[in-house]
Amino acid sequence: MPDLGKYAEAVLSAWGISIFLVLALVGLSWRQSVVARRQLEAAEARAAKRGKSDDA
Amino acid sequence: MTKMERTKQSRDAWNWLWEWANPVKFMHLTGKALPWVVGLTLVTLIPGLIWGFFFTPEADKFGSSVKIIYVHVPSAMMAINAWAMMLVASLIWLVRRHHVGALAAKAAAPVGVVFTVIALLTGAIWGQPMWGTWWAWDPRLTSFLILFLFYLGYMALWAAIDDPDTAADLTSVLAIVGSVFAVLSRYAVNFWNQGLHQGASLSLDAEENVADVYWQPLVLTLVGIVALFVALVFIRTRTQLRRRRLHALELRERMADA
Amino acid sequence: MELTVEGLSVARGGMPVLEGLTFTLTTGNILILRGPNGSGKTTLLRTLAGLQPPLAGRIGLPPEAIAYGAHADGLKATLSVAENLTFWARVYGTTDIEPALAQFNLKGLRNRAAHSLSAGQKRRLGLARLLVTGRRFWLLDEPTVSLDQASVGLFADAVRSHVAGGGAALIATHIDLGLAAETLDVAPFRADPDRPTRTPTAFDEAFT
Amino acid sequence: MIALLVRDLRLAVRAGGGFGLGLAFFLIVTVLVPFAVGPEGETLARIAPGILWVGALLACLLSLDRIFQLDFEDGSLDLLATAPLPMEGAVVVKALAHWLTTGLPLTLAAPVFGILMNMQAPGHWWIFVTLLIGTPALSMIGAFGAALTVGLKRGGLLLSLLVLPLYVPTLIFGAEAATRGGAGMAVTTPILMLAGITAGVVAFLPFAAAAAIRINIR
Repeated sequence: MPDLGKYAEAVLSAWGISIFLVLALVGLSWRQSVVARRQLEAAEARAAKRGKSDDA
Repeated sequence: MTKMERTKQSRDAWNWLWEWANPVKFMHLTGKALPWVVGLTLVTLIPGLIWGFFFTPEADKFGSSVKIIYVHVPSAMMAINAWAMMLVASLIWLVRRHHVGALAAKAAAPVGVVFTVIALLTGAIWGQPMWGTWWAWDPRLTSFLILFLFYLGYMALWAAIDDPDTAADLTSVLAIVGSVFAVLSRYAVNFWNQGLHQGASLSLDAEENVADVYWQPLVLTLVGIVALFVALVFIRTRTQLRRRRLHALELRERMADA
Repeated sequence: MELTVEGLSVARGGMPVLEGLTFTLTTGNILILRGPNGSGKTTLLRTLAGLQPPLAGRIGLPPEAIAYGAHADGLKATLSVAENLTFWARVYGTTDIEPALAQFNLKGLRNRAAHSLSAGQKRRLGLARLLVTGRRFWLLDEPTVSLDQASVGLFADAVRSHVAGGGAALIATHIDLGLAAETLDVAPFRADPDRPTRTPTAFDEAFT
Repeated sequence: MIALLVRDLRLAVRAGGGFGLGLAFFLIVTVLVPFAVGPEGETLARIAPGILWVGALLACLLSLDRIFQLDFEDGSLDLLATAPLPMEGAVVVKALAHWLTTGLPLTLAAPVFGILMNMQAPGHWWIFVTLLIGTPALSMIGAFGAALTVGLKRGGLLLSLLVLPLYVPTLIFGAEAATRGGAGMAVTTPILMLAGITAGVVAFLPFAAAAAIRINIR
C-alpha cells in the first residue's frame, strides 16, 4: 500500500466509488444476459415443440 | 467502370463491416470476439490500474491526488465517446434500418451513464481538496452534468415507449438533436463561465503532463476502458437482441393460440 | 382514376396482420371490407391513407386523392359545427361547407358547439368533413358507429351521390348499408404467425 | 396553414387556461422569489434577469404538452397527417400558436414583473428584448419535445426531462444578454448567439418534430 499522505481519503473514495460502480454495471449486465439467454432458450424450446405438434 | 458498378464494388468492400449489422451474424461474431475483448480488458485495465495506483510517484503540486486521474480521465473520455457511439449507431438504424444499430445504442446508454457519474463524482472528490469545494460551476464539470441529463432523458424515452421500433426511431431522433444541443451547450457553458479554472483536464503542469511516469499507465487504462466498453456493449446488445427475439416468439405464440 | 393494391402486407406493432392483398378500386365503385374484429381492417386503411408504411407490396393511387375517415372524428369541442367544418375545408383548399351541412342534415346545428352535440350528431359532422375535402377516394373506418337508422340512410345517400359524381369509397363496416357494392373479406389474407414475411425491411427475419 | 393557426388560437382563447395560466404561474414565481431570498433590493436587482428568464422558461414548459396531445387524443392529428398540409408546416404553425399564446404574453409581462424584482432602468428593456428573441426558440424546442412524447400516457414529466436540457443554451445566452444589458455592458455576442439559436431551431427542428409525429401516429 503506497503512502497517500493527506489525500488518502480523496484518492481512496474516488477509486472505491469508481470500482464499485463499474463492477455493479458489469454484474448487472451479466445477470441480465444470463436471464435473457435462459428465457430465450425456454421460448425456443416451446416454439420447436409447437412446430412439431402442428406437423403431426 | 460506371458509377453504379463502382458504388456496388465499394459496397462489397465494406460488406465485412455490415455483416455485424445482421443480428444472426452479430450474435455469431460477438460470441467469438467476446472472450478476446474481455481478455484484452483484463490484461490492460487491471495492470494499468495497479500500476497507476501503486507505482506512480506523487506530483509536486497535487500529492497523491494525482492518482485519481487513472479513474477520472478514462471514464470522462468514455462518457463522451459512448454518446458519440450511440449517435453513430442511431444513424445506422435511421438510415439503414439495421436493428442492431438501435439496440447497440440502447445497450450503450447505461454504460455511458455510469462513466458520466464516475467522471462527475471523481471530479468532485478531486475538487474538494484542490478548490476547497465539492462542486464548482466549472465549464467542464457543468458540461458533464448536462451530458448526464441527456443520458437520463434518452434512457427515459426508451423506457416509456412500448413498441420497440417506435422507441428505436424516436430515441434515435433524440440522440441526433441531443448531440447538436450538447455541442451547443458546451459552447454556451464555456461562454457563460470563461474558464475560471484550468484548461487541460486536471491540469498537471506541462512537463508533468507529458512525463512518462504518468502517461504510460494512463495509456494502459485508456486502452483498457475502451476494451471494457466494447465488451459491455457486446454483452448488453446480445441481451437486447435476445429480448427482441423472445418478444417476437411470445407474440407469435399468442397469435397461434388465438 | 383507380386505387390499385398489389401483394400488400401490413403490420401492426411489428407483427404482420394481413398478407398478399391484391385489389383494384376504380372511381364509380364501392368496396366493402369485411372481417372479424382485429383482423386488420383498420391497419389496412391506415396503410392506404399513408399513415404507416406497408410491410411489402405496392399501393398505386393518384396524388391527393384520398380522404381518410377514422374511428375518431377529430372534432374540437369548443368550436361550433360550422367552425369545425370550415377549418377542414380551408385545410383542403375548398370553401363551400353548405352542401356538406345540407347532406348530413346539420344546417339547424351550425352554430352549436361540438361538445353539445349527441354522439350521432358528432359522427354526422365527422362524415360531413369528407364532403368538404373534395377528394375522390374515401377510406372509411366503421363510419356508421353510433348512427341511427335515419342517419345511416343519410350516409348511404351521401356515399351514393359521391360515387355517382365520379368518386369511390372503401368502407370497413359490419352492417348492411344497402349500397350496390363489391365485398372483400380480409379473413383469408390473415398473416400466418409461424411464417414471418420475408421482406427487405425485415432483413433480420429471425428477429421479427 | 393560416386556418390551422386561427383554429389553434381560437381553441386557446376558448379553453381559457392557455395564456392566463402561464402568466399567473410566471407572476407567482416572481412573487415567491423575494420571499425565499429576502427583500433586499440590491440582491433582487442582481438576480432579476436570471429569475425572470427561469420563470418564463418554466411557465412556457407548463403548456407544452398541449401542443399536440389534444389533437392526438381526438384524432385530428391522424386527419391532419392525411391532409394536404405538410406535417413540418403544421409543426411550425402549432409552435407559433404556442408562442403567441404563451411566449409573447410572458415577454410583454416580464418588464412589468421586473418592477417587483427591483429591476433598474435599462434592465426592463433588455429583459423584453432577450425574451422576444429567445421565447420562439423555447416554443419550437418544446414542440419538438411534445412531438416525441405525444403518444405517451404520462408524457408530461418525461417531456420536461427531455426539454429542459435542450433549453440550456437558450437560457444561458438569454439570461446573460439580459444581465449584461441591464448592467450597461456589451451585449452583441450573447444576443447574436441567442438569435442564432432561435433561427437555427426554427429552421431545422420542424423536420425532426414532424418525423417524430409521423413515427408516433403510425
